[in-house]
Parts: sequence; C-alpha cells; structure tokens
Amino acid sequence: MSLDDRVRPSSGPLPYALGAFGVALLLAGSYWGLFRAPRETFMGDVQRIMYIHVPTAWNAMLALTFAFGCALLSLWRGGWKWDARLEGALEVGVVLSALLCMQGSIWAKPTWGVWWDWDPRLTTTAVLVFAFAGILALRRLVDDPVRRATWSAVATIIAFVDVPIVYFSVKWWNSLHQLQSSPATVSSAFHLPLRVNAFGILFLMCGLIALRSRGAALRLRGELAPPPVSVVSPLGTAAALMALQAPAAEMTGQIRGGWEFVWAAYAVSAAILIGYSVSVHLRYRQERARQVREGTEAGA
Amino acid sequence: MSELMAAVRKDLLLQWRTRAQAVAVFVFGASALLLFSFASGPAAELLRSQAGGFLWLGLMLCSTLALADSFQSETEQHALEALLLLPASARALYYGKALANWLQLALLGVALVPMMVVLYDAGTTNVVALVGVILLGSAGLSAPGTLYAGMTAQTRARQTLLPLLLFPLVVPVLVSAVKATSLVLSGDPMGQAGGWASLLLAFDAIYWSLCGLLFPKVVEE
Amino acid sequence: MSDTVQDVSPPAGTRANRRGRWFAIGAVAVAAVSLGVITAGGIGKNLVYYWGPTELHAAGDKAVGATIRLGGLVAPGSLKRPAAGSGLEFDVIDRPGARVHVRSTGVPPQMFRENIGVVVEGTMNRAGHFDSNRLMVSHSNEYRAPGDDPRVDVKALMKTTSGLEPETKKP
Amino acid sequence: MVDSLPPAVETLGLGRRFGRRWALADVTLRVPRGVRVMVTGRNGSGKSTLLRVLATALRPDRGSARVAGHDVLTQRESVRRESALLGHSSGLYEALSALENLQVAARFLGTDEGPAALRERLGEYGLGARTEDPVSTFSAGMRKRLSLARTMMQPASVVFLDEPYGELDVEGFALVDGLLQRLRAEGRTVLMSTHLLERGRELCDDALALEQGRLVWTGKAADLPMPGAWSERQRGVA
Repeated sequence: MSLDDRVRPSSGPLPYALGAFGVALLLAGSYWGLFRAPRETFMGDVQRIMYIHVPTAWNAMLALTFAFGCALLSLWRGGWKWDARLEGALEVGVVLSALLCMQGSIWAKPTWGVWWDWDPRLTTTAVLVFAFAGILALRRLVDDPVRRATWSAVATIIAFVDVPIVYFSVKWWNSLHQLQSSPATVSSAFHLPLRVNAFGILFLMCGLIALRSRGAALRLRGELAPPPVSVVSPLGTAAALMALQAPAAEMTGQIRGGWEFVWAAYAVSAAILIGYSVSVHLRYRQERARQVREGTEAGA
Repeated sequence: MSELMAAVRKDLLLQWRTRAQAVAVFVFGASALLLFSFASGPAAELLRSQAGGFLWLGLMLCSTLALADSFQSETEQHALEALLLLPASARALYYGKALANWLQLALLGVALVPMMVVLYDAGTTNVVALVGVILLGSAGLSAPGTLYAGMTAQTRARQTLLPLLLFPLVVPVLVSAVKATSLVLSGDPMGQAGGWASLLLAFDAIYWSLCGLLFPKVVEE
Repeated sequence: MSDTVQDVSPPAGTRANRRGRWFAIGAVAVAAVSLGVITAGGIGKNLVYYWGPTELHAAGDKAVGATIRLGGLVAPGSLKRPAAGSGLEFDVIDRPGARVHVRSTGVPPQMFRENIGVVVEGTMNRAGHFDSNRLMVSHSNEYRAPGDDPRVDVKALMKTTSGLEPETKKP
Repeated sequence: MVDSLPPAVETLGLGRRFGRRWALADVTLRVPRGVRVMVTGRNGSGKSTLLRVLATALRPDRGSARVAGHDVLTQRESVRRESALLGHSSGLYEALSALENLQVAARFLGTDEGPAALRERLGEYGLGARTEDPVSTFSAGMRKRLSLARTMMQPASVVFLDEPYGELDVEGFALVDGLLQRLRAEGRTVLMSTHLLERGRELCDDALALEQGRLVWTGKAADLPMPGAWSERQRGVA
C-alpha cells in the first residue's frame, strides 16, 4: 500500500560475510605489514602506517565515487534502491575520509614534524569530509523522502566535483605531501601488505555499505521520518594523541623508533572501523525490530 | 531568453525594493572586518598582509545572509511556486536569481574595499584588477549559493544548513579569490594573479553550468 | 484498493524536452571542459606552493618582507648548529645551483639531514638571509627496502621538491 | 461541444502523503469539460491538497492524474499551460506593488499587456486606487483580489480555485460570482473548494465531498447533502 512494493531491502548474511572476510584480510595484511615487512630505509618503522593509510585513501575515494554514481542514477533514472545505497555510501565514505585525515595527521608528526600542514591534499580531504557530512545532515533534516532523495543527490553531485580537485591538487599546487603512491614508486617488498589491506578495507567497506543501505531501505519502506540516530560514538582518541608529542630527538637523517605513532595509527583505525561497524549493525537491528513491530501492527 | 530577461528584471526589482536589507548586510560585513582586526592585534604589517583574506571572509559571511534573504520573498507567500505554475522555466528563474545575487555580492564586495583600505591600510591603484577579482569570486559564491539557498529555504534549520553546505563547497573559490586579491594588493613578483584568476574562471564555469542544470530538480516537488 | 493503481515512481526525472536536453549536454560539456582545464591544463603550474632559491633571487627586493615559503635541497656540508639556542643554519640549493642561506628557529623533525628536500616558511631579510620559524621535510615518494639500493640518489630526491624544478615551468 | 477533447480532470487512485499521514488517498475522479465543480469537506479533509496536486504544485505519491489530457507527473509543463491555481498562499511578492506583481506575471506569460491595460485589470478587481502600493500594506481581502486578478491572467482551460470567497467582503463575493459566470460562458472548467454550501449549490453544476483524504460523495451540486450526512456514511463504511 505504501512504497513497500518498490523498496525491497535485501536480506541474508552477505554483508556480514563480506565484512568478516575483509577483517580477516586486514588482520593478515596488518600483521605482515607490522611484523614481517622490512623496515623502510629513511622513515623506519613509521612507514608501516602506509599499509593502513594508503588503502584507506583508495577506498574512501572509491566509496565517494560510488555515492556519486548512486546520486546520478537516483536523480535521472529513479529508484529507491539508489537512494538507499547513496545513504550507505555517503556515510561510509565520510567515516573513511575522516579516518584518513586522522591517520595522515599521525603519520605527519614524525615525518614532517607537524600534526597538520596546510598541504593541499590534506586540506581538501578535510574539506571533503565536511562537504559530505553536510549532506548527511541535510538528509536528516528533510522529512519528505522524495525531496530528501533529490536534494541529497544534487548536493552529492556538486560536492563530488571537489573529488577530482583533491586528486589533482598535488599537481596544481606543488605540495609538501608525497606524490601519489603507486606500486611503481613503492619497493616491491612493501606490495603484499599494501594489497592485502587494500582488499581487506574494500571488502569491509562493501559489507558496511550493503548493511547500511539495507537499513536505509528498511527505513524508507516504513516511510518514517528519520529519527536522530546516534552516529559513531566519540572515541577516546584525542587524549591518546595528545600524549604522543615526540621529543625533538637528535637529527640522524632517519626516523628511529616511532612505533608509538604506528600503534596510534592502527589503534585509531581499528577503533573507528570497529566502532562504526558495530554502530551500523546496531542501527540495522533497530530498524528491523521496528519493521517487525509495525509489520505486525499493520497485519492485525 | 525572454523568460531569462523577465526573471532578471524581477529579481533586480526585488533587490531594489529590499535594498534596506542589503544595506544592513553591508553594515554586518563592515563590522566583521572591524572585528577581524581585533582578532589579529594592532600589528599594521600583519593586518596589511591578511587584508585580502579578511575581505573575502567578510564577503562570505555576508553572502549567507544575502542569499537567504533573496529567497525569503520567494517562499513567504509561495511566489516562486506561483511563477513556476504560470508556467515559468525553473532554469530561467535560477539564472535570474543567480545573476541578481551576483550583482549584489559584487557590489557588497566593492563596497567593503574602502573599509579594508581604511582599516588595514591595504590599497592598490590597480582598481580594474581588484574589481575583476571581486566579480569572479562573487560569481563563484552566487551560483552554488543560490542553489543551496533555494534548497534550504524550504527546510528546518535553514540558518545552519545553508552555511554548512555552502562553506566547504566554496573553499576552492575562496582560496583562489584570496590569493588573487592578496597578490593584487601586495604586489605580484611571480605573476601568479592571472593563474589564480583563470582558476576562478574555471570554477565559475563549472558552478554556473552544473547548478543551472540541477536547480530545476531542487524546486520541483 | 484497485490493482491498477500504481505507486508513483520515486524521484525519477521528468521527461526533459528537447531544449532541456541540449542545455543539459551543453552544461555538462562546459563543466567537463573546465574541470579538464583545471586538472590537466597548465593553470596550476604557475601556482607554486613554494619558491626555489632561483626564483627568490630573481624576485629581488619584491620578496623582502613578505611571508613566503622556500623549498629546495639542504646543501651538503652546509648544516651548522650554533651552540646557543636551538637554532639551525644551512643553505638551500636547487638544481640550477642557486643558494640561499637559511636561519631556522623551527624544531627540525627527526628525518632532517643534509641532502634532503625541505620547505621553510619565513621572511627574506635585506641582508639576503632567510629567517624561518617553520621547517618541514619533504619526503620522497619512493619507499625503499634496505636491500634495494643503499645509494642516495640526489637527483631522485630533487624530484620530490619538484615545485622549484625549472623543467616543470619552462620547456 | 467539447466531447472530442479529453476530460478536464481524470484521476485514478490519487494519493498524497505528508510524513506518515495520507492527506489524500485513493481519489478516482472524472470531470468533463466546461463543468463547474464544488469541492467540499471539513478543514483538513484534503481539498487544498487535491487542487494543488492537480495544478502540479504538489507531486502525487500514488496513483495518476491527467489534466486536459496531460499527465501531472510526466507532462507538467503542458498541465501548467492548461491550468491556473488560486492557492491558499497569495503567491505575491510582498515588496512589490500590485501593478508590479501583475507585470512580473505578464512578462513570464509573454502577454503584451502594458501598464495601462494592467491598471484597468486591477480596476476590475476593485484595486484601482492602490495599484502603486506595495502588497505588504494590503489587507487579506485585497491580497485575495490581487491573487484572483493574477490567476485570471492565465489563459487556462481548467481553473482551480481554493476558497475564492475566503476573506472577501460582500462586493468581493459578487466579484467571484461574476467570475464563475464568465468562466462558465467561456466554456472553461472550474474546480472550486468552498465551505459556502448554499452558494456552491447555486453556482456549481457538480459537487464532490472529501473526508480524511477520501472521496465520500459525488453528484449534482443541487443534491449535495448537509455535511453530517456524508460523515455518517463514512463512519458506516469504516
């Protein structure tokens, strides 16, 4: 009777399987990266942050690109499933981009000597987080589902114009940030953990997007005003970061030690990925419970 | 084309009738410029070197007020909807409004320049270049600003949502406009102002075409 | 409820008329070309993030006083650490061989050494010295395992400070 | 005389929801050309929503509707060319004068009515003395008159009037009565929502009644029962 006929949330354990496989790959890749891969000549152990940082960057961009595709399809072809996927991809993309900024900041301290530099790529990534977080806010503040779908798709398309600017900003402003890392400039000894982690985050991301979209589709089916659902709970990372001010050690031309930064980067990544996954799962359960409750009411 | 002319005439007339609000927005911008100087202390050298940035920050803060105002008269009695039902082309209505907002923001920007000269002691004799940069930069604010103002005018929490959506989006415009303005104001040994201006021009082209394409989707129920 | 009644389709686009379609094609083309000009065109080349010693010398008096960024390679053998305070002195060179003497009060990161790309922020004074309060190390985008090639390739390191590399600016 | 043309309004299972509430549900309706229809119902029964959906000011959430043969979703432009809506909101710019409001509309409509013609038009609606005053100084009744004048500028074959008598004085009532006669003479179709049942019975040919968004009564306007009657029936159905 309502929009049920057209919103068909999928079911089944596929998102959980994807997520679990991703986590397994991530554990393997990170173990290899942390303990098996050789130490980089100049950066030393700190370079091990790369194994989680670079895959996060790739996948964050991938998620936002997927959101852009969903927005185009939702706007010109229509279909609630694209709107639901847009919501999932947007949220996962924002979480990954925010995580990317944190990892980058932790890596920057021992490498560049500063937590944050107004480097174009770093800055535009931060801008991207705010741009897409604004769209998530828009989705929460618009109750009419058709307007919500149209407006957030429009905003996503416009905000996505910023993504190529991020990608090419290294070329415009010759920046302090490293050029794009690719296997060509990375010693082959580092390839394995990088690739395993890239696929790990990819699978985890696909699982999260699928589950989050399924929750969104459930909510759309109920055609409910979106209630203020709690976002990722604030994690106690700020205090941990504050404690990591490295003393100005003697100049050796190489970074010695620096394991605390590596641990911080991996801990933040794990905390956010786990915290967010749990939050997606709980919200999905909540939505499904409400559907069941209201489904029985309607059936009575 | 005649519809575009009709839209432009309508919006210019509206802005002329509500000019008291525009004056208030200007006073707000001028007071913002005054406050910025308190934030950075009375060091004349520092103020002069940051004059361009303050000018654009002031203009950007003004723009959210001016843009929101420009849709106030459209939504309070559903006037925009009435025009759409005539039928008027949503695209013409968008470009009419965006052009009028562009003019208003550019005038605001030009009006803030004397304030900047007085407060920050940062002036230039190259008035043409300065006005050119202000025109390019305000075009980059007006096109996405008009789209988002049209969208948020119909939502709850519109005062928060407009800057939330608009500010991250116009960062590239802001960066290029500030750079170009600073170079015009404090000399340009490397000849970079032209590069920043063409970058602004490219941003403007993207926003003016893309937002015009998407606006009809936003106002149609 | 009647079976023939259908839900209204979700935000499907209303069918565009022909003029609308031409506008859409035109608008997307303009946006794509502009995006192409920004990303692939030559606009960005001129907008260097920092200057090299050659450009700094070329700018002459114009560069004096303003806050600017200077980038280049720390010249071999030029690094001095005065006994008093935490300051540093070194020379920054670029490929054409121009040299600027830098006095830095910024805390150097551990990676700092001779023959590494750096960017310093500060002002040029009348005496021709660059006073810096912020120092950053530019890391190469090459990641080396110990076994790969122990030799430090100066040319490869120069590439990381490509902002001052003349070949990106002049043919 | 207009049998070959598609009906003025044709809907099938039309529905519209606001949030979780259906303001309009399952309205199936057919209005032939040249007929004046009274739309009645209590406050909040969906009268305005029906008229706004038909005039394409609101999208329907369910079902379909055609106005003068054009679909309200896929052929919006054509529907808008064929129809005019006098809405609940005036649709006027408060900062502009009465004349300027009509000028804006005239420019978008592409009519070549000059200021003189528009002043004359305002005179017909009893606003001749106030043509240059901004709308913000107008009373509610005067706004209604100006909205009416603006709506009647559109060369529409189907006219939707949402409470045209609302806020008007006795002279205004006569003005609307005259307008309805004129529209009838020109063979245009009118859907008019009103609470003035006696007046509607006299002036309209057909009538329909809405209750909680559903169509509960259709027939000749003269046969329209008093409000209690259809409500009882509705309760009986439910």
